[in-house]
Amino acid sequence: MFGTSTAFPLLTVTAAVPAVGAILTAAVPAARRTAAKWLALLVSLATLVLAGIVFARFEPGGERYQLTESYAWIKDFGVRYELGVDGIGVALIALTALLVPFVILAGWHDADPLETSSKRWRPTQGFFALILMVEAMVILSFEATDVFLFYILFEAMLIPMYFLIGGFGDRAHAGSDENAAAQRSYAAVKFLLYNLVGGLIMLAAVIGLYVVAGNFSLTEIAGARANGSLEIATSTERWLFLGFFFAFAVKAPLWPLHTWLPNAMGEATAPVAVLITAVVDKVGTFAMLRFCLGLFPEASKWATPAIVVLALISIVYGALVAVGQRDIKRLVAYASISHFGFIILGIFAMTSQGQSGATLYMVNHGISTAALMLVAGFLISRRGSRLIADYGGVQKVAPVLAGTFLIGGLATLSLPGIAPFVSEFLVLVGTYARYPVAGVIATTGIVLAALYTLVLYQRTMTGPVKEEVRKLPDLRPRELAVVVPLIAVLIFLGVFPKPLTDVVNPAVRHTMSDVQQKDPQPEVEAAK
Amino acid sequence: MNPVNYLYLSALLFTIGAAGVLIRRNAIVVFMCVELMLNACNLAFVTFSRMHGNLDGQIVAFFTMVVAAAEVVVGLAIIVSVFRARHSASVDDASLMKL
Amino acid sequence: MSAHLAAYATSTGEAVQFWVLGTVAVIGALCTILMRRAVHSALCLAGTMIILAVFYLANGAYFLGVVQIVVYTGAIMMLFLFVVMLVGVTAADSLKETIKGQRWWAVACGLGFGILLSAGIGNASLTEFAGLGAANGARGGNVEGLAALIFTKYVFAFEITGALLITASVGAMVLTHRERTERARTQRELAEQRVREGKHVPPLPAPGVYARHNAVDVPGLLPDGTPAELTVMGTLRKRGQIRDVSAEAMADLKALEQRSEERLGRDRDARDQDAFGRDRDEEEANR
Amino acid sequence: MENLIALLVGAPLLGAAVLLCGGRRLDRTGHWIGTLLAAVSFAIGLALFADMLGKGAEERALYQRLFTWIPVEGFQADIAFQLDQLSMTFVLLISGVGTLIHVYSIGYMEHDERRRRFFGYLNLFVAAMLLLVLADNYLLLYFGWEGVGLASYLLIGFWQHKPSAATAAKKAFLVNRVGDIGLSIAIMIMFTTFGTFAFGPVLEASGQASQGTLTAIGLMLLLAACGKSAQVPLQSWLGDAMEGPTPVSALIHAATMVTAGVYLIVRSADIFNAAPDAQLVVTIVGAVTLLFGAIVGCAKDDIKKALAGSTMSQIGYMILAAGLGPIGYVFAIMHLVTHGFFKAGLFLGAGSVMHGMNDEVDMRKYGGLRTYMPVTFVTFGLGYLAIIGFPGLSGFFSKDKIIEAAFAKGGAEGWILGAVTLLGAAITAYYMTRVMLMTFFGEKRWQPDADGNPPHPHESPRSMVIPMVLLAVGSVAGGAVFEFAGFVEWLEPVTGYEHGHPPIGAAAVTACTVAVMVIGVGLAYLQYGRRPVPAVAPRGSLLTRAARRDLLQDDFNHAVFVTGGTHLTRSLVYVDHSLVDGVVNGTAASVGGLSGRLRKLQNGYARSYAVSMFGGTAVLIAATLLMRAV
Repeated sequence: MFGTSTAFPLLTVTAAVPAVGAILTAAVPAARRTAAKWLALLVSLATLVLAGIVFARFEPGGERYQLTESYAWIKDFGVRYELGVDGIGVALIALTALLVPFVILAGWHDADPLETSSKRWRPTQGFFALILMVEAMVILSFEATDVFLFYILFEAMLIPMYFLIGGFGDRAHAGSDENAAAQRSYAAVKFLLYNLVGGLIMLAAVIGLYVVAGNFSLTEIAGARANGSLEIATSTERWLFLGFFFAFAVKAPLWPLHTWLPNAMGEATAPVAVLITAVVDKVGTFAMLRFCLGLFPEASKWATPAIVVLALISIVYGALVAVGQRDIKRLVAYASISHFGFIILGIFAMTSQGQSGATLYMVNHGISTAALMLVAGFLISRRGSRLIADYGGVQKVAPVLAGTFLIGGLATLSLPGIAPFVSEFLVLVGTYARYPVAGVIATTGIVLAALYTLVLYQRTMTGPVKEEVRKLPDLRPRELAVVVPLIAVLIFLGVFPKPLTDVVNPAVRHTMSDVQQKDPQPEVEAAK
Repeated sequence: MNPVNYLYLSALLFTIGAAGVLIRRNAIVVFMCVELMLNACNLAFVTFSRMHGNLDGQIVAFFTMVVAAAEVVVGLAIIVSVFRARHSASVDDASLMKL
Repeated sequence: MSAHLAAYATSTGEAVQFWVLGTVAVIGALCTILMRRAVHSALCLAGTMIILAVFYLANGAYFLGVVQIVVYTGAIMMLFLFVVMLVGVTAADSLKETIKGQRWWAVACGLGFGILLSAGIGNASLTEFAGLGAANGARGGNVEGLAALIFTKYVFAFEITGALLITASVGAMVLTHRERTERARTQRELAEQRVREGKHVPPLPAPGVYARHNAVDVPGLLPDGTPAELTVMGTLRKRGQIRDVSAEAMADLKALEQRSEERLGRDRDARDQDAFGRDRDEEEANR
Repeated sequence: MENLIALLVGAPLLGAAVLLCGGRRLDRTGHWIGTLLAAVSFAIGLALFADMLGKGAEERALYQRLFTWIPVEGFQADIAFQLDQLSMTFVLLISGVGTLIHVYSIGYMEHDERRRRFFGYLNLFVAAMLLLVLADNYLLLYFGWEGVGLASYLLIGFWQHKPSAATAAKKAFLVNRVGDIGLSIAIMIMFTTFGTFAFGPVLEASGQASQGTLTAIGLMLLLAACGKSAQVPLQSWLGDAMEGPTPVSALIHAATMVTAGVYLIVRSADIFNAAPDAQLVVTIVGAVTLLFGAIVGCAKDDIKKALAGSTMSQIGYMILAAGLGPIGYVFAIMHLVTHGFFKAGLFLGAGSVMHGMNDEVDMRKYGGLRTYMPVTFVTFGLGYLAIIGFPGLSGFFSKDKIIEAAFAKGGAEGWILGAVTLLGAAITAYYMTRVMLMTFFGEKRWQPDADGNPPHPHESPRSMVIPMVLLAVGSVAGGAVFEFAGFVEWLEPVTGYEHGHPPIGAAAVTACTVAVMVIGVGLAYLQYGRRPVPAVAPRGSLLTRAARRDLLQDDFNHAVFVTGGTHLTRSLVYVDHSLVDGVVNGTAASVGGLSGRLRKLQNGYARSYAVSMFGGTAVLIAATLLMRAV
């Protein structure tokens, strides 16, 4: 099915544009800092346009993987450069391409060299080049249908992320500069090690898969497994599944593999934190859907109970720990952990509601976290502190900032009418349909979410105005340009998610058939 | 008498040489021990050539000698220049591989 | 002993010879690694090599036997002796082990290695025993036989070894040759300098004149009985080859062992070491 | 005609969007826009009402389907509206009272620089509330449900600079969320049971589902209702919610939002009818809350909190009625509407009093105000008579019917419930009289406010007075109108109705009602009318002190949930840092130490390396020999 390639390699181009843009941006001379910024912004916008074309060219009714490309890469090992998108991939590519321009815009001044630094130093170029590089790799990993190719990207995107976290820390740091640098490098190394360990185990599994399957093509292996021409021993399948799942569970932090995320998000600048949690981590959950379920349906079903439990722990635990945080960004990080719990729960509930919900959740969580985190970043950059206790009464001096922050928070607690509600409710319903107890436990998450969000809002925005915040300016036009579109998208998707669901539903149907699962039927057939 | 004894002798000499290399600090003596080991090997070669009744073993021994000669020449020259540089011909002294 | 005999069988004579000379060879080897002074080691090694030469002959490798004597004992060992003279007795000759546990490890490994090697030889099935008669006889003699092989089968290897030898000798020259940076000062200039500096205006005292010896490496003694370094020629002094007043040598030794101690961080032993060195120093002085 | 339904929601929603996004340039005109759009919504409501009256009872329900909200495999949620008589009633109540309160707020919030935003929030609330009552499926209802929760959060915390207000807002939202768990779980059960959650199919099919399932759904819906309607055990937020501006208290926390729970139960009538156990729990909750609120209302000196207690108790009546099944649904709604009138009126009156008394809320610092603000006095008085069920006024009809229905439940339950409702009526009369006397009668106990300037009470501006008057009219006439215009027949097609026969006869019940009312008034008069009211609250009996503290409910919550939760989160943060993270860091540290020790072997001596080489060779030989041997 992969012999033919489309005339125009749209997917490759979509990924290549940011990659080339990254190189160009990096090449901009030191003096022309602003030029580099604009170049990066334009490139990301061009990528957005391309992603839009992909979204438009994708026919929901059509074949499972579309816009496919396939070229031989390493013949001896049957490694192919094989691209193709299903609905889930399309949605996530759209998400990535949508967020990166805002990330760049929000990080406009984050990488300006300090006065003390030398003239030859060019952090700005590097910063934006790295962001674009991450975008390219993430998009390509959403497109790759060759396990080996995916693995390469899965690992490669750690490198730019490592430099983004370790090299461009949050300037609003409690401790001294040395202290900040130390914590930053700690966070970066922690991020790298965690993900490398996961990747290593995945590599073993990839090789194992090659040994048993003889090639790396997702579609061929899945097809062969479906029509029974490829039998994998149960124990082997389970080991391979665990190998893959471990890596993905680290990337999309699942309790107890989550502790790298708070450090990384706390130390990185807000835009980079958004990049981590909203874009890069999605690769993990995406891969669970596409590879774990697609390649090892039996093992997935076998592991489901354990994973559901872990996901539930993530949901409740993450939310509770978030309540206890003193640092705004760490709070958002733990909230994300809780949300990833929901995503994983939805994936492994193995109902079409749950999986559609999980996919929507990936997109919505990306946008809502971006909104909340970026506004928080603006706030932090004004006051120069990440501690919640240092704020108070901001709503009085900067009402627009406070309002947008509140909307971001309401999105995080998944209020109806804002996108995350749709996905969260779908996940809950889908889970309840198969595991009622798990569904009920997960529902408590909505109260905890309200708790940490409102506590955060109350402590920072309301109450008497603190002396330090009395002078804070309200959102500037650039920042409005970042926040308003995100909020608009959130509300639109909250009321009319159809464009997204249309794309996602067929893919979910395919996944459900992969794992040979049927939705549980209602006990009473009500008149529709 | 079984000529295998020659082999045992060569093994013994070889071991002694090796032990010397490990024990002595003076580069020259170390070098001598190396020569001793080479000679032990030569003895083995010669014995084997006698056992198998062909001369190739002796040829190898011959080449060994030549190479040993070359090696000694260069090695001693190195020792001399090292000594000139550090006023000592101690192996420990000359080798600080540690950081 | 006769070549014919060696060619095909091992006579009792050879047995006797083996046992006697073999013992001597082993003793020589042991002495080589145990003698404190390099010169003695070299001599013991030479002895061992001569014995090996005899064994070659006994094994019917006449050419190699001769070559062994000529090249090894004649050339290589002499080269060693020259270098020993050049470098001289250095502190390195102390048999004191400085690396912790090195000696024990060495002995252990040596024993294990030897035993294993012997075991290997033992269980190797070395039953057939052709003898060299045919091989040597084929071209009418051992030398002819070797020649035939060298210049036909191994000719390339031979040529390459030649190249290797050339390179080695050139390399040796390059390594040892020292470029003279400044012009050697004439005797006149030296004299003028002495006068200018105002010390040792008269010529240096001769060695050992007022002492019991008159060898060049024995310093003359000052009235108070302390040795006068000045009386020994500079080269020897530099080498530390002042025989019984080997203060410099001891100093070197201490310095060296001090360095080693620091590297191993075992200062306490180092202190004992100093003490040891010092009192041996005194013995020699008294003797 | 049905295409107008969307406009009902759309108009105030538009207003909210315009006002909140409009920015400062709308500060001048904002409140007019808001009021206008609320009025538009009311006008459309009236139009639809007229149209509906024109039709026969059966085809009165209107449906409008806008678009599919969440289309997912097997899960279809539509943005679709259903306007039947029940919804119609609410639409008129919400948009009508809402509009009045918009008008009132124009005057009340005159001096607040964030008035535009206030009206934006009010519009948002009206829109969400209308969405709640117009939704044709539970998920959309949930949308509105959370929407009103948000609006109430924003409005309670409108004066965010006051920490108390911010805290109260947060508390309200959180407690409501606890209730929302119930609603969402109920929806999940419906989905897994019926495969849908649209009103029509679910309610039709509800008969076929198993008893347990229906009871579960019912209890979950009840939990939701408890959260939103401040019923025990989730009532604790309502008192604090009085931190919000008084119009908010009147609209949201008296007239409309807090009655959403009643709407939910009545809307799900079929489910409850099929689940008697759930119904029983509903009545119990209602009865408990009824007394709880009444007792709290007796002890509060803060006029708004006293009214809040009363609200709680009145909603208890409604819930109880709703729990009685077909004999009670109609009267629950009826009481809901009349209560909407008079309680809103009472709150507006209270607001007007506070307006005149520099925002003083302590009734012990009022007194003798009837001469200073006559209109407020009259309207408040009418509201007061209505709520205590003075014969002829609206409260009388609705409450009396509920008491009858309670008795009509039959059996021991009937007697108990009836007694409770009667007792509640007595207490209601008592505490409302207390409020009346302490506020408008007796000698002046005024005190200067914090800035030291003494209050000089005056009648409020016209924009505030008119709504009060209109509401007073409603609270006077409402009951009678419903009684004689056939409210029962109006709602019957939706909720179903069967006449309940109290064992002691309707007339007797009515007599008892009036009697207990008189007793309550009398007691209050003896206590507060005859003797002067102390300006400082006396220590009071144990019950009084408990009641002042909401019967220790908050203390319980604080002790259990707040303190416990704080400790839980603290310990979890610790665990996360030292245990989960500690394991990882520990591993890293141990690896580092091991490598450090191995590093010692590299001492830099060629000879020691040679030893290891030699040993290695020996080992190799040994290995080969072994292989040979094997």
